[in-house]
Amino acid sequence: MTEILRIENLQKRFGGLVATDNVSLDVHTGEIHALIGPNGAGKSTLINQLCGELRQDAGVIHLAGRDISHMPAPERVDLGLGRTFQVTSLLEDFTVAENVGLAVQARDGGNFRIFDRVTGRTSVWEETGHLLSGSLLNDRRDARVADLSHGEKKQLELVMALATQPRLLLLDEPMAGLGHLESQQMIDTLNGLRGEMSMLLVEHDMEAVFALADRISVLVYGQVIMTGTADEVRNDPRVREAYLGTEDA
Amino acid sequence: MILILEQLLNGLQYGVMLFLLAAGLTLIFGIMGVINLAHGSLYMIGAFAGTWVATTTGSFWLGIPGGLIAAALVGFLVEATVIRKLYARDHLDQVLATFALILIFNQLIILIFGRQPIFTPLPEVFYGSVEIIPGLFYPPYRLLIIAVGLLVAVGLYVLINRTRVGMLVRAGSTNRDMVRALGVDVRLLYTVVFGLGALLAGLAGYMTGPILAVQVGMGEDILLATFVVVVIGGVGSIKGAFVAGIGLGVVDTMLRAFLPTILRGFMAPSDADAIGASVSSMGIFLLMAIVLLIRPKGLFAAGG
Amino acid sequence: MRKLILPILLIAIFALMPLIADMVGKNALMTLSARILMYAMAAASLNLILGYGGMVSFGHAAYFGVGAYVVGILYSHWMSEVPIFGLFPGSNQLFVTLPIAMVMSGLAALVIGALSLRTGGVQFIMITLAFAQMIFFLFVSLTAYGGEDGIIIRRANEVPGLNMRDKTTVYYVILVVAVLYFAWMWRVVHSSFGQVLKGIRQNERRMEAMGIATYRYKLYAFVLAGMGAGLAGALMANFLRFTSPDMMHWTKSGEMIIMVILGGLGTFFGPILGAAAFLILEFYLASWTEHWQLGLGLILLVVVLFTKGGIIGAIARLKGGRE
Amino acid sequence: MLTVDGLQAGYGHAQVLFDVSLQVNEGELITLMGRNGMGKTTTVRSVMGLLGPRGGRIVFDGKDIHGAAPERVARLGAGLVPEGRQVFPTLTVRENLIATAANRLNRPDPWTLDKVYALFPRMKERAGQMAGTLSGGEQQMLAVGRALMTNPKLLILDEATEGLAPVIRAEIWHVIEQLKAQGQSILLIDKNIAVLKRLADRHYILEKGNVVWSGTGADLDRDAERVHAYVGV
Amino acid sequence: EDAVRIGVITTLSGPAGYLGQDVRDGLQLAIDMEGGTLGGVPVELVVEDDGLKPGNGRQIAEKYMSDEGIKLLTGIIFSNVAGATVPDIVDNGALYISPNAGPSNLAGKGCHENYFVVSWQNDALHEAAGAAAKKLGYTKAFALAPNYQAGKDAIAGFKRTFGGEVVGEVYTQLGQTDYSAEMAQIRAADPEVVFQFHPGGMGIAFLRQYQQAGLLGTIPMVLSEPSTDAVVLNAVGEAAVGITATAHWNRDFDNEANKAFVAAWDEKYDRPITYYASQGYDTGLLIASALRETGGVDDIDALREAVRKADFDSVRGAFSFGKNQHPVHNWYQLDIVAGEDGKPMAVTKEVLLENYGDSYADQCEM
Ligand SMILES: Nc1ncnc2c1ncn2[C@@H]1O[C@H](COP(=O)(O)OP(=O)(O)OP(=O)(O)O)[C@@H](O)[C@H]1O
Ligand SMILES: Nc1ncnc2c1ncn2[C@@H]1O[C@H](COP(=O)(O)OP(=O)(O)OP(=O)(O)O)[C@@H](O)[C@H]1O
Ligand SMILES: [Mg+2]
Ligand SMILES: [Mg+2]
Repeated sequence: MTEILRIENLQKRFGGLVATDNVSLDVHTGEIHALIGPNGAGKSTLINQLCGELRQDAGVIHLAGRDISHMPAPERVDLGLGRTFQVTSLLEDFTVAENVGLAVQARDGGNFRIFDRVTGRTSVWEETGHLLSGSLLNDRRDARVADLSHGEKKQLELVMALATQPRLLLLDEPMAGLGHLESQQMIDTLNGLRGEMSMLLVEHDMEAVFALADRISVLVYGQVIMTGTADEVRNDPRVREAYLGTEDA
Repeated sequence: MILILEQLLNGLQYGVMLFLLAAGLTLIFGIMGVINLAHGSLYMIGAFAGTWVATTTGSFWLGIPGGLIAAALVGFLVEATVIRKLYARDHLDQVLATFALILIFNQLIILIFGRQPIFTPLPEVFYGSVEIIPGLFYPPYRLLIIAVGLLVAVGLYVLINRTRVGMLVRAGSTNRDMVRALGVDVRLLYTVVFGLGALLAGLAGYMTGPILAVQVGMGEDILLATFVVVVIGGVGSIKGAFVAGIGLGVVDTMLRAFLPTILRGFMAPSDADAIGASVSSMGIFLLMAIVLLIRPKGLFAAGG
Repeated sequence: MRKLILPILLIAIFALMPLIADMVGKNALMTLSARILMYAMAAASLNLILGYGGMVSFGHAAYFGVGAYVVGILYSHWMSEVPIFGLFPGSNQLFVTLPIAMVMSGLAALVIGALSLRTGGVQFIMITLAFAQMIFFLFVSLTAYGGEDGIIIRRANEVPGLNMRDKTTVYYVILVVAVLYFAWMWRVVHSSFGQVLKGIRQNERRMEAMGIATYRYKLYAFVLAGMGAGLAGALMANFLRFTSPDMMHWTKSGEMIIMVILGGLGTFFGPILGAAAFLILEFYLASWTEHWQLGLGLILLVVVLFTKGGIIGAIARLKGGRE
Repeated sequence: MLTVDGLQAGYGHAQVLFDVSLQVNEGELITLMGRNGMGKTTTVRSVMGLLGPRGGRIVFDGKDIHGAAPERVARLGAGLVPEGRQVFPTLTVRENLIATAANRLNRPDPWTLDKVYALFPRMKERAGQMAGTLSGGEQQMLAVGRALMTNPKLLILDEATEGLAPVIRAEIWHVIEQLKAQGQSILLIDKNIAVLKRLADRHYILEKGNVVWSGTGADLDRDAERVHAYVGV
Repeated sequence: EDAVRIGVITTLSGPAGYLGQDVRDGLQLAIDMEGGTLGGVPVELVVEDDGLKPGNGRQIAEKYMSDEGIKLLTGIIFSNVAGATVPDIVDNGALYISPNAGPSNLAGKGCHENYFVVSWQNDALHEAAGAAAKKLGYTKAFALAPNYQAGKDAIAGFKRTFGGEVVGEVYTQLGQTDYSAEMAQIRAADPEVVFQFHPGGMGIAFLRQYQQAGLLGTIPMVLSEPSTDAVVLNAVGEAAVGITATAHWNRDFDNEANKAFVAAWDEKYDRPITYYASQGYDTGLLIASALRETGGVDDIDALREAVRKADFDSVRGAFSFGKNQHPVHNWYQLDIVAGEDGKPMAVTKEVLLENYGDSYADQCEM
């Protein structure tokens, strides 16, 4: 079995706080790998290091066999790394379609062209239309993103990440803020993408995690305390105590 | 040796003066997050009003409340009529509006006081110079400025970092609505704080009156330098503004005082003078560029 | 089609201006509209980075001034027949000086931009200001080129086949360059690059996450803008037949920002309208009263308080469209 | 305590709320449900005075607060945990908690820093950290703590458990249950319908800016089919 | 009626606004004293503020000449505005008479038959100060000026006539506010005399700080005219007393023209009279003398000839134009003393340079 992502001994400190403490982890090609753990365990910090927004203090990151540890963020995207943000981060003045369109354009290239017409790039807009019609945002194409509700923005996050056609998708709490119905839909969407791309999924919605994940790693205080199947994780006493609790959900 | 010591003291003094000028700006720009180009106008208003009171009453000391009150009142007025409408807008709208205010205030001062620079008296007590250490004489008025500057620094530091007013102002500069939704009347608070910033500008204007020229447009001359101080120190940091003010004062003074001499050690005197002069005339900008290239957020960047 | 109305109208007005000026016997109108064209170009170049790219450069006048000085310096060496650094001959040919002015101001923008773009926000404003002031002081102390007093250019640059001593001819040369420039600008803001630039203004972090190395794009825009300002400055030097450090003083940069905001930030026609409004106000108020700055201040204040998005914003709202 | 009657609201040219009526009585826990973008947050913002209402009536604690300034509504005793946290990023955790703290209604046993720290030990650990650098869940805790520190009469939680770990979520439910037991009125928006059913007195469902359904938990079960159409459960 | 219109382009806004105001008011005073005429020809002033922007000056000139048909212009205060504006005016065939700025690039090779300067050539201001220092017997001087063209010109001009040793030459920053470092340097260098040129607010600050540093009574100072105009003295206060100044005009000049001027000014304006006002007034008298001969401005050649004669009684005494149409006149040494009200005032001491022209006239080919 090949790995799309391999992390070795990753370290990150913020002052006295060790946010990522010697983390080693891998994601298999085609797998949905969930990363769970208490708030502040270091999940987002880990994702930020993977996509290059934060620089690790030590450790190595391999993407599809290439060492990307010191690569700037945009180059990692070119190699097939995509992500969503936990706190939505979108182009607020653009419409939904323009947001997705720009993401498609970014992947498609030709971004330095100053003599073409962006509205004339039919392939870009066709693909944008295609991406949107497969989402719940279809009838909000022309709404300004600033006018979207919170949940709608979260949905747009995913569409934009998909627009860059990643090989490995880093998802930072995609379900948070979604309604019940929309969460179900998102689970279906992600399930449908299984096989097309690999995913590292950070999520607190256990229903979604257990429904989707092939394997689950548990991060506590910056350390991976276990990796296993849904059942193994669900029944691990440490995980129950540190994270799952006995919520009646 | 005495010369170096004296120049150090000069630098310190100049630094404190820079801080005094920048203090109000730190509050309004650094902490409230309002780009107020008309800050220099408030400084000018303080200087003119204070001087007017001082010359009419014949008392330097009465000029202080005169200048402070005038600047603060104008500050309140500006906040209530102009700035308040612009918090929620783009920063650049503030630039345009306060640029307009500069034009208006300059012309109003001309209409009221005429175009001539005016004379701010120095009280007799401050005449002459005192001997601080043997061989080192110093103008006592400058010592007063140092004292006032230090006082303002400490007061501001406490206000901003140790009181709820400070927290609320900082909170309001990032999310006004949320502060209001938690029950605090931000509008009143901001008016008051803006007025305080204006008052500090007026204080600086009046205090430096006997040293500098009190004239129309005096505010624009110091505006750049004070922005530089705030930015080098790290926007939003009182400590930063203070350290940057003093640092800038000392570096600038030392450059002016010794750079040509040092350069003469290894190049032709005329070249040394030319280079020394150009370096020190770009002084504060050069320093700012270097600081920002090394620390893009300034020396003491406030978090976030 | 409707989109073409405004540009055609604008070109027609500017093209007819010499005739109109002549008809009503107000030749100064031609001077005024020439200045509007040149400032509009400078403001539009600033708008590219400020309005579309979100980079608040407070040193834009530096490139304007560098462009002007290129014309002035080339002219003075052409006059004295002393090559620059003993190597390059001077010139008084417009087709030589304009490209060189653009290249030099572009180079200045490249260096300053490369350093400044490492910062952001307020720090960016101040560091661009700092570099521009350094350039200002540099030219102030350039005794060889008149220092503070500047360079007097006795004659506008030559264009083969045209009589550049004739003011109307100079005016039309400026108009043609301006139209070409704005046509080009139109392409830029509607191009793929323009779209990326607008994206960067809104959310740089997101753009990086989409694989866009924003620094390079910002620098590219910064250089393009610097070249545009340099072009405008070079024209200005030809038009005024004079250049001085005053052209790159920080207050000039401030004026350009004011023009952009006044017209409408990040809109294509904003800088043109903003430059026009500012210069026309200045021109007429000043001839009306010596306290014209009071009037100008009040008008600007009213505009910013009661319209959103400058003149363009006000027009849009008058038309009842969505803002 | 809170009566909203025929509320209409919107942003710019777009109307979002058409007819929203609801009531929260003293000591009640009320929920607002609906899919994304149906107007839940808009309702809350209108109540808080953060959005000028266009029609209808809002009465809080016997006073008409239609169009009142947010600080007035808050002073009357409404405490908000807003959607998307909105902590003050440039203040430390501790400063976030105390900056707006108050006990305007003179509650006998007010929330204090210590109590909030006891509820969220994480906050105590992070007391000196700038809130902007907190993890998402930590920010959420902070937003809840901050609202509690204003000791409100009516606590409004807009997706307050978003992004919280299951243990913490459970803890918050526990606290809410306790608050309710103490007579605190609460208006709740959340997607954990199962929990809501257990805790809440009554529910309202919003669909495209209209209240299309309301009733008790038992009603919810009875009307399962319709409810499913609206919220997918 | 058909009054002759004179276009005045001047600086009225900003810190230097008082310069333009005084030039304009001096000129207007000359007209008023002749009952609305100059040389018997009715005249009307058209005044506009250039805001100290060269481009604006140019624009105003254009408007005056082409739209209003004005053939006689004056008023510019600053050299950089003059640089942008004057060439255009003279190329257009109009006459420009400078009441203040006299930049070198227009005095030498750049001279023009339509360009006259009533005030002085810039360098002469400082050459007078050098001459004064020399005359007072000083041999060791310390010179300071801002680091820009005018500042360098000032020190160069001073040195040209001073002849002694300059033990320190310091270039301050344009717009500098604090001079304590320079004060310490001066004290350390211990010169016999200090020369400094800091226009406007910088100069006011320098003088006040010079006093506060305790240098005022210790090391004498010799200044050129712009540093000691009546407005500056007023703003500086007692810190100016004891300074040696140099000038081409002073309020106390004992000639008929000047007495009439001073009396009229004091009656009309409630503010100190400056040498800028005298230059504006002299410009008025010069124009009057020319108009008296030509009766109008229609024949520019005749007008130019008439102006060149400079057939008028200048408030500064003897006045004529040199080869480059810049003044040839006397320079004086003034002492700053405390007046009756304690305020400083300038008292004329003696002639320093007699019938002094400027060093660029020879380069002018006309
Ligand atoms: N600032 C805004 N400007 C314009 N329209 C807005 C704005 N905020 C929300 N809307 C629109 O109003 C509608 C209702 O939004 P609201 O935020 O109230 O929904 P919600 O029910 O809270 O959804 P969610 O569960 O996603 O938070 C949505 O269609 C949204 O697009
Ligand atoms: N810039 C920073 N400076 C200091 N501490 C930081 C910084 N960024 C994150 N932290 C701390 O590092 C820890 C890990 O944060 P991270 O955002 O990775 O958590 P997380 O696992 O994603 O949590 P959540 O599930 O709540 O989103 C937190 O305790 C946070 O407060
Ligand atoms: Mg996280
Ligand atoms: Mg919502």
